[in-house]
Amino acid sequence: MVYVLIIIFILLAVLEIPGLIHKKLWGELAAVLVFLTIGFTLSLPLVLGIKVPSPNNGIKYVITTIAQKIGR
Amino acid sequence: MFHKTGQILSRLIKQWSPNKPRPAADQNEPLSSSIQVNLNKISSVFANASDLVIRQLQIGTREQTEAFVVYLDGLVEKTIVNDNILEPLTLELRQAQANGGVSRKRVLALIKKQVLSVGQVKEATTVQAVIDAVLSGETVIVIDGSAVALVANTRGWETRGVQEPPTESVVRGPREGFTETLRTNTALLRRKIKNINLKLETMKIGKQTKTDVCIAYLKGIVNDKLVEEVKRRLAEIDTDSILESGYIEQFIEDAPYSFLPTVGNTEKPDIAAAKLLEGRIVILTDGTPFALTVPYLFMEAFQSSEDYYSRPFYSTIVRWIRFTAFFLSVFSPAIYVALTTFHPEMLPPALLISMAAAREGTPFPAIVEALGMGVIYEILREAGIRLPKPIGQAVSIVGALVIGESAVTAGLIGAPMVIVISITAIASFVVPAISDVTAVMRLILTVMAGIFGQYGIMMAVAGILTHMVSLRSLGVPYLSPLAPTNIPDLKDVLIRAPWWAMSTRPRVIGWHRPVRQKFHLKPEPPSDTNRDRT
Amino acid sequence: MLEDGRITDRQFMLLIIVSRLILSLTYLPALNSPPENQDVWIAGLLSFPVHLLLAVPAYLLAQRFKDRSIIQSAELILGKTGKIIGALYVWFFLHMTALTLRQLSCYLTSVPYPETPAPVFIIVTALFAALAVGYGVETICRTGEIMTPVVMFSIFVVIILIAKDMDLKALAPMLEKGIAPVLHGALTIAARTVEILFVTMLLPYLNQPGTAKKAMAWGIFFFIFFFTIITVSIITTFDVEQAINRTFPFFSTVRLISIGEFLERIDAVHLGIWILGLFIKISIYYYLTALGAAQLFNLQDYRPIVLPLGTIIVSLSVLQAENMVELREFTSYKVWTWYALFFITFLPLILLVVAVLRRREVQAR
Amino acid sequence: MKRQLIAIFIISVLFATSGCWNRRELNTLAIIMAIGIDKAPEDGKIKLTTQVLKPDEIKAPAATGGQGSPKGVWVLTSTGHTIFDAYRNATMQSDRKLYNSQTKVIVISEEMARAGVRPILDFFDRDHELRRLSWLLIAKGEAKDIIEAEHEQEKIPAQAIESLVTASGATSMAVTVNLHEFLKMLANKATDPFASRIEIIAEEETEKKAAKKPKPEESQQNGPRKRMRLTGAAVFKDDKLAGWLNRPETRGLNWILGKVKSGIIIVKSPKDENQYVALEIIRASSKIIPEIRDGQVTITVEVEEEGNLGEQMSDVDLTTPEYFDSLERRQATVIKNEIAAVLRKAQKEWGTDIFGFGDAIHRKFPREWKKLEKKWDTEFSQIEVKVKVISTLKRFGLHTAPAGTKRE
Repeated sequence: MVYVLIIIFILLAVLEIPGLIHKKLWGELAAVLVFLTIGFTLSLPLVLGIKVPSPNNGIKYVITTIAQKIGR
Repeated sequence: MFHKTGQILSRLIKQWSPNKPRPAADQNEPLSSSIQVNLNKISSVFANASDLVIRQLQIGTREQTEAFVVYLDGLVEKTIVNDNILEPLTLELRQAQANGGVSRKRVLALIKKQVLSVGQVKEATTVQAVIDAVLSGETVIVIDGSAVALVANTRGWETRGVQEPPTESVVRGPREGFTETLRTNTALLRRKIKNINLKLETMKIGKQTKTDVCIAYLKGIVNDKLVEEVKRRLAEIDTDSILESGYIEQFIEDAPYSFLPTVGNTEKPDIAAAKLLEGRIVILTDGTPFALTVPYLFMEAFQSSEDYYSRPFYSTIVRWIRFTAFFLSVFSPAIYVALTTFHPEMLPPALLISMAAAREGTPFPAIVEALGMGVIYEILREAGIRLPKPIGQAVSIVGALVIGESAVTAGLIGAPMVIVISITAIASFVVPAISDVTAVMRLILTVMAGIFGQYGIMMAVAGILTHMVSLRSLGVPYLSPLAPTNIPDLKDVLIRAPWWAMSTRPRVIGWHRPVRQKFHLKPEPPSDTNRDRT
Repeated sequence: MLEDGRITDRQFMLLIIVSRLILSLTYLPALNSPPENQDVWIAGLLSFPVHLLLAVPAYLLAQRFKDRSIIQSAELILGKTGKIIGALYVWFFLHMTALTLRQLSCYLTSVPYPETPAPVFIIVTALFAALAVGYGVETICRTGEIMTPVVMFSIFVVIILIAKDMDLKALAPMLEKGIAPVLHGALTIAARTVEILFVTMLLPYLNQPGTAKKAMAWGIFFFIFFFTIITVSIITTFDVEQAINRTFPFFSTVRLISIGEFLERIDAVHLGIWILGLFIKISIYYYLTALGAAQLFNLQDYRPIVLPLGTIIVSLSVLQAENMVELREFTSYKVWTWYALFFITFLPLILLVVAVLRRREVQAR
Repeated sequence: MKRQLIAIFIISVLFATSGCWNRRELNTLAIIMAIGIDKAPEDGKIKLTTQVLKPDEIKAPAATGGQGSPKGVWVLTSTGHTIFDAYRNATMQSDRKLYNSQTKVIVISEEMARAGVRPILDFFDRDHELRRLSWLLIAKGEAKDIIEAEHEQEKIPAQAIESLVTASGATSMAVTVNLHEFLKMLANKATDPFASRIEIIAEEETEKKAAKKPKPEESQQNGPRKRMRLTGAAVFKDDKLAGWLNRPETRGLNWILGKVKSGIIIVKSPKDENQYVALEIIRASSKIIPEIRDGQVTITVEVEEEGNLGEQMSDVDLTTPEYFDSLERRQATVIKNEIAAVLRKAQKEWGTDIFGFGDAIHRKFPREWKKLEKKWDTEFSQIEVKVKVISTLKRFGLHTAPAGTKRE
């Protein structure tokens, strides 16, 4: 599965990057690289089976604590 | 505006005219005043052309002038050449000279104005012009001492008469169809629309074939930008040959990668005229009875000319039958596959029991059955089309027997699958204009249904739908008037409104002058007072 | 210009309807929000003014900066701090996309495809949505224009077919718990309408920006209309006790349809329409994510970042929640209402106040 | 171009990864038509009897002719700790996966029902395959016998049971309760549920002897042939079976609920007390009107009925105003008696509110209900129920005097 993931990301990079370099769209290139990196770091643990804490838990925590404080 | 367009057009035509890209000097050079030089040149250009006729003659009695007439045998009307060109040149000119006498210098004007009894006579000054004229079936008269040749229109070749087109036969409505001859086709259009605003601009496309292509539009109704766009696209075609309108279609269409056609075609002048009157542009190509129409919208496939000739109620029903047939033809194998392999719970109990009974003991999964039967069906269809009619029928009978009977009795496939494929096949003939589109859609949907069931179908629909709405035909959204929704235009899509209610042209196309007729044209029967009381 | 498509006010309205309505056809968390009894439909009706109230800051902000999305105008108003707010919005749209995808896959793996791994649906749907996003906002809106009437029509058909099983007595007694929980319910329903933010993002692309107010109000109105008849049909067929126990209330209702032995099991049709509607919702949020990110980074084209963003969306969607219980908990009124409210009303309000104080207007353009 | 590439990529990935996740060809499914639930002899286990469709037999009805009609179904029995467990255990006997979405009938044995049905029904509502539209029946005796019983007319006995239930409107002496309605009643705080009662009646020996062509194989193998019959209703107290209603009592229940569709009311002829008159019920409706006065709850049940004179066996012309009035009164009395019978049983014997009286009070008097709710179980037996029957006769058919009467 890890290999499939890597292949997918390489494929995406190959699809996107050459065109951007050709058109000299450096901003886009940076954005693409940043997003691909984030995507890869998020999906790699998922594929490896490592638990990643959901951002929802954090949001839930913040909201419930605020709600409790207001409720008091 | 139009004047400007004309200028642009003429400039464009000049650009395409084949002598420009060709640097060969000898062809562009003017005619010589020596007849011998001209004769040599022409006969050398046409070397090995066995159908070329060069008739040398001496005209006049007192001052005999050398001249020759040149034409291509088979492309000219022989009687015209004989009676109206050769005979006057040889006989009448002699008489004219006998009466008054003509100087050598004036002989050309005399011939042009008095002698030739042919409708259209032009002058040619270059060798290339002479060659082009001869190639297109005209007769060229070259006279000694004159650097100007006369070109008489004597075109006339064996043509197919105006017949009923086999692809679009009708029960009610005109039965004439376009022919392979451009001039006949333009005449057919002219006869439908007797209006000076019907513009027919001709250009030659194809370096080798030099095919005449004619852009027809109704000035004042058509969107001028569209005309310019069509001309621009045609001007960009730089190819060897245009043998059929399909060549042009593929050069000018908006979405070459799409399986959906963005250029329409028709074989019937009444349909072409109707499209013109809606503000569309018709492209006629010499050598084929198929005329292209742009812009082409998806919904046009569901409109048939007969809808407009018969009364609106049944036309509306028929239109919905076509929609139904389209959906059946696209969806039924996919739905069958999805239901039998993924969602049996969604079948009504009685149906499930009989389906299960039919599927019992068949060796292949439903998706294989569906795809296999689809392929076999396409093979049968293709075999039937290309063969002569009697053999074609035999093929379909054998096919029907083999597939319908034997395969089921042998237990190779389930009977429901045969029914599904038959429904699919028949339904796809209801909307013949896009039967190729339905085949592609069906394939996509069936494969997706085989992988994911209902979800796969819906995803495929989503993909196809987004693709369809993203398409444009010459800037007109392909799925209009559905999306973007144009409610007045739905009167000719979801229903077929009576003619008196169709007061506006399709707005996406004919926005330029939307009103087609007076409002309130609904016929009112005479009131009681006027009625004849007996 | 990042996007040169133009959308009509009708498309805008239908987009709001389908995007807000479509998840109510499955999850309908309103049944588990206060008042938690047969008065939910009254809460739905009462939510109309609440909706409008919540939409005011976003709408005024969008009107003030007609040519800018909220991400661009935040930057204009607050400078560098505005970037952070812009980033928050991009995150929110990203989160919405991921969450919606997750909800789609959760339903699909609960009912028709229990054995298929959920990420498959997430990935496939995201890929097809990426296709639509690549085509641009015009295409998404036009697809919505075709699909939304179908969705609305299908709801009507379902209501008509289920009518014989409905028992209107189940709606009595009205206002059993008094008006306060009903108003709370109205707030939770209104706070789920993240579609209010469409006006801040899509107003620059409306071909008649002046009609946005009307289109939005009508969109919300139609949503509430359908929401009400959906909740009424669920409550009257199941009774309150059973209705609030349903995981997928409206689907359970559709599954009950049985007319004369042959017109039954039409949930396949409904499922199909639901998937298409949800596809539009996912596409538009995906599009807003891509557009917002492109605006945040001042890119010239959002298309190159669609697929890279997709990888984030897919993985975020997968790690959204461990299981369905967590997902339900997060989308319940206790959490989601305040989270959404923060973005729908609170942030636009702050931006608006600052903009008014600093007198930043369209002059910058 | 890029898009095309991506599309090709997607499709190839799909092809590669699409195992057979949810693939199930129709010929790999064992389609269940009916389920019977019994207590297993082992302690605490459940015995599940399923009626599975045999598509092959349905397919070729005439092919196997000569050996009598082949059975269209196959009956499988398995046990398990829960229903789901028992299902999966059944798969060990069947080569195909048991498939639940077409289940038309769920039969629960008396023993099981007395122990409580809530634990059993959870699976049927939770599982996505089953719909809440299956008919729920309580067997007097073993559910297995019902599932195994054959039917002469239908190849699939489950379809026969379904037809029995749906056709019961002709007498209105049975209730038609599907899972959905049952669960609705079960979930309601005030209302207690009821369900159809089904039992096996053995075909009488004499009847069998009288048959001219005995079918040797079947009669020898199976012993006396079994038939199923709907015989009233099963009444629950919460989720536990409290008792049975016989057929007239069931119609009494239907009168109160306004669910009487059709049926025959037998009264004695007003002229000749030894002869019967059959009155056909054309339509009926009911209203439950709760009233609370000084904390005292009264329920008024208003039944409106309209009937026709369908048959009479006495030899007088009953189509006179006097006789007709008297017939109407007798009709009303029969209805009242039926209602009174069921009310007595429900209120006094079992104390189960199967009529939805509590619900009616809840809807009309939500404030008072809050106090009443907790003690409703005891309160229900105490409340006064007034029955008002407005019963009319409208038509008398195609002739007036009895058939073949000589004119004097």
